[in-house]
Amino acid sequence: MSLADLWAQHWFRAFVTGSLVLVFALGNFYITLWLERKESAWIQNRLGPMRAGPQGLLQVLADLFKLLQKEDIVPRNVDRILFLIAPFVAHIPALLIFLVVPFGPNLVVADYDIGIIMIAAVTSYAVIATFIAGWGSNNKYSLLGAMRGAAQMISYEVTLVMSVIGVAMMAGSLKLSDIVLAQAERGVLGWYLFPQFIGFIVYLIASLAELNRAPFDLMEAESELVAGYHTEYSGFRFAIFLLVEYVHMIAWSAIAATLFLGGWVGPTPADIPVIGPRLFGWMTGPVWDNIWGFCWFLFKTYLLIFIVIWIRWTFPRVRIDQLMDLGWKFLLPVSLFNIFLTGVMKYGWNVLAESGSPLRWLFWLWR
Amino acid sequence: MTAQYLSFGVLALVTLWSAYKVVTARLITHAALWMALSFTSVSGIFLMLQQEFIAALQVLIYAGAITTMIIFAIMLSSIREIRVEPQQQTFGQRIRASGLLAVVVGLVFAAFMTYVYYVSEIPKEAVPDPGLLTVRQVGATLFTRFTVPFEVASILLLLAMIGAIILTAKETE
Amino acid sequence: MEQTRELLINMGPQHPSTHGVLRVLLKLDGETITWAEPDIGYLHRCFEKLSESKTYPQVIPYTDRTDYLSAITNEHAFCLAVEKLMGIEVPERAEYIRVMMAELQRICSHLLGLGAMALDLGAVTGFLYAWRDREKIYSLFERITGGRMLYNYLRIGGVRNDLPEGIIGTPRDGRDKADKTIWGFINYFESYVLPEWDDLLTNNRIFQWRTQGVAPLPSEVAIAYGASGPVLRASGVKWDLRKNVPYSIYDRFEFDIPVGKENGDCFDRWVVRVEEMRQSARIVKQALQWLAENPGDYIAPKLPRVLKPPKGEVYIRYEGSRGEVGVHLVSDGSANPYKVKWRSPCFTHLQLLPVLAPGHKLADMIAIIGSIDIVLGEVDR
Amino acid sequence: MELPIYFPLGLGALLFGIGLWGALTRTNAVRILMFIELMLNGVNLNLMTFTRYYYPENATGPILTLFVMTVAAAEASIGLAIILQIVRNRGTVEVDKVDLLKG
Repeated sequence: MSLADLWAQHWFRAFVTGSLVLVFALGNFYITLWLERKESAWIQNRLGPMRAGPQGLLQVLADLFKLLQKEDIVPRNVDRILFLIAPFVAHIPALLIFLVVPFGPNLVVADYDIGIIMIAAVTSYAVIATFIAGWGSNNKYSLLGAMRGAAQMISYEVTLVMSVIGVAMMAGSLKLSDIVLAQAERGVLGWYLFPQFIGFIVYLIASLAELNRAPFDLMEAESELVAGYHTEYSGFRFAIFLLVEYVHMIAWSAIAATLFLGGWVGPTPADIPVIGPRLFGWMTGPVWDNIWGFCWFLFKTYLLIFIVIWIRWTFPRVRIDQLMDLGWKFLLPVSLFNIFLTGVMKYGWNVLAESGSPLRWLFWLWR
Repeated sequence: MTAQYLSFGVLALVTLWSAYKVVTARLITHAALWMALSFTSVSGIFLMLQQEFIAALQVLIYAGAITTMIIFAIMLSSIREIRVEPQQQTFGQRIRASGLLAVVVGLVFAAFMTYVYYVSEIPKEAVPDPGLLTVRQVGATLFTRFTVPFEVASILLLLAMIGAIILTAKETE
Repeated sequence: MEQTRELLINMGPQHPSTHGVLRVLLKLDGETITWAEPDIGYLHRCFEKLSESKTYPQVIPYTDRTDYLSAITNEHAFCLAVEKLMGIEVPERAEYIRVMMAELQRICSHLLGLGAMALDLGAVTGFLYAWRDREKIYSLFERITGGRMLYNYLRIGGVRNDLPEGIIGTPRDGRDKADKTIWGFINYFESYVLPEWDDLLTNNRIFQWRTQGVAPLPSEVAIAYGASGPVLRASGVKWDLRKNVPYSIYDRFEFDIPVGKENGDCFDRWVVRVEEMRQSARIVKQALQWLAENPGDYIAPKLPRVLKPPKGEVYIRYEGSRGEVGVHLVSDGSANPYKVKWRSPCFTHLQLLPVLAPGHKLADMIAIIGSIDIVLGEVDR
Repeated sequence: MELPIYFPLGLGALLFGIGLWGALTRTNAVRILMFIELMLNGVNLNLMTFTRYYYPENATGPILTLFVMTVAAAEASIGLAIILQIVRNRGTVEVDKVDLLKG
């Protein structure tokens, strides 16, 4: 059986692409963790890890190795099965999100027609995982953390989906690759960041809450709940929770990059005006397109990751009732208004573009 | 091909086993989690039936919203400590009687379905190569042919929301 | 009838935000606290009893270790008590050095208190900025006293040694000399650190959400519970022992008493502390001016080798970093004190927890603990 | 679909049966609510099966399922609210024990 035959097999393709996604997630987890430590150190007048490897590059490896070596403690009174499976359940949504993200023009694992809804759907499991971990630990702090987490994630999921609806309206599709293509047609100003600025801000805040990152890290708030739902975890199970947190962060940033910043769209060296085609003309074709697309995608993702880390080390934590107020009483109405605004503006452009009235430039961004 | 049978078989087994565990799990929290698993595998079957949209909604609404809601109710009312008491004889009898009932109902139901299938006018062969139903089509139908039911459904949801809030809000005296 | 079950949780003794080993028992209804009770004694070291078997100068290192974040002010209080008991005249220069050190220590202590409160509220960066600036004070203190945290610098009747050469600096010293000269630190502190705190936290919307309206303490309750220091002033009572009952040479300095708005919530306590740091910096500046103008080397009077105060007792009220430190000394005429009683502000403030906490959320609990700024070493003594 | 239609239909019927079994034997109100959800799931499965096998281009089936889900969500929220109220007033979730009309 040749490789091409093997590739035609569904199971083989699923296996290979799944493994690639896993490798991508783990590699970026490593980089993100290192970035977080260095960036927080930079913000806080410290150096951060410096000893293991140049600029502490191997520190994450050392830490993970340490965590893997540790004894896997299962406290006596926990709900044993739930306690043991919780990290793996938490793992599911974080990785599933990557299935629909277009990494490049043709680099999508499963280009679902329902991309955005699929993302929202798999996120539900994060709630369940939190609950399993918190309830299974049989610890009051864990339980409080799990309760907070479940309430928070359920509330913000609504806001998150609502903030993205505007993008779906603009692109006329829920498919992520379609959304990227719709942005690609219009250059930088066609990025949905500009017409959907409200949506982008709401998305950013809501995804922070969904990720349980500071200032919304209520369910593991170390100064209140010790460590929230993973108080009882140690060793590699704790490492998996850490991994999930960061993979989630990468995933949400990747989606934000796709939805608002144009995903893999970006100029390649061949697009440089005069010398581009002559010098870098050979860098075209499907393979090179994918490579450049992937680079742009990574760049945008890391830009957002950088912002997320920056926010974490700047703001204090909000309280649970303030969080709920913010979500339900402010962000949700704002995102609903954004949907309304998008509809009006799109309609306005459609009407005025035919008549050729100069007023249509007001609606140009929403064209 | 057998892949379809295999995947269906696995999903069906998971569905049925977890549904069975919902009935028999001793802790109500476990029952809720088994229920989530059951919903998930049903959504897998929806995927097999090429209904991505419904599969995603199944996960979103059932495994996400309803399970969480039930879990919250369990937590808030501290029912989690109530276990199924082992009422020795009556319980066993009830299980047997009701298990029989379940089988009977299931069989009658399946038989009825088959009957409907045979007497009805629908084509007996599955449509050979169906075009995939897109979200766009569903949405278009929903907002044209089913506008009134759609609005009624949203009013229902609104009423449910208001009702739940009124019922659970603490009375401020 | 409500039938929601209350959840009893143990906050501490091992908990990240109880500032030491405090255990607070909490009853929660959902996330709302219905009942709170502090349980203390995990850090009890018999300071008061131990002092009875030490001579008077030997007690000074122990006073360092009661409120270990504000060591100089404790030493100062104890020294003042002994001096009052014995009627010792303190050299003027020594007194100026003491006051300057005490005010620097107050800045240092408030920095940590505010930083820890910020950390409790989730702002890790504020905490590390506080450490960065404390580090500068510590390097100054290290050069002056030889110790970084527990100094044993004050002596009965004076101080151990004069200020080292060049530590005062000039008023033109800037940020680059912040950890070399006191003037440099003060200038750096006023021009850089305080605005930074304002930008990073005081004017931060989330921070204000978290603190404003949380655990208001009416002035009557504050007085009834014996609160003092920033906690009392935050409730709107203009009471500062340095002004109202002047001791030492505080009547020679110009400074204001910052007070909070009437309700005295966590935010007021925060603002009062920030303002107090500013006022302390003013006092330090005045002291530095005097010290630069009046050089000298008379910093401690000649005292007998064994101090034997006359029979009698004395009570000193001292405005420590966290509130009113009271030292009650009873002497039976021997070289050892007959009785040392230490009135600790933190102990008093901790008793406010059952009053402040109920009705607030669990997350507010740590804001409250942070805002009353307790040091468990002083609570348990 | 190569799979005979009996398979998913049978699965739906069995799911419905299990749900019914549970709903009839358990007295815990929350559990009964769960079984109702299971039964609705079985119904949904049937709907989707028929859609897929006979009317794959017709959006009516999915929309009907959508409505079933809506009703399920509404029912769950109201049901749970009522159960919470019962728990508060009676201190029990056993439907057997809630047999007094007066609250």
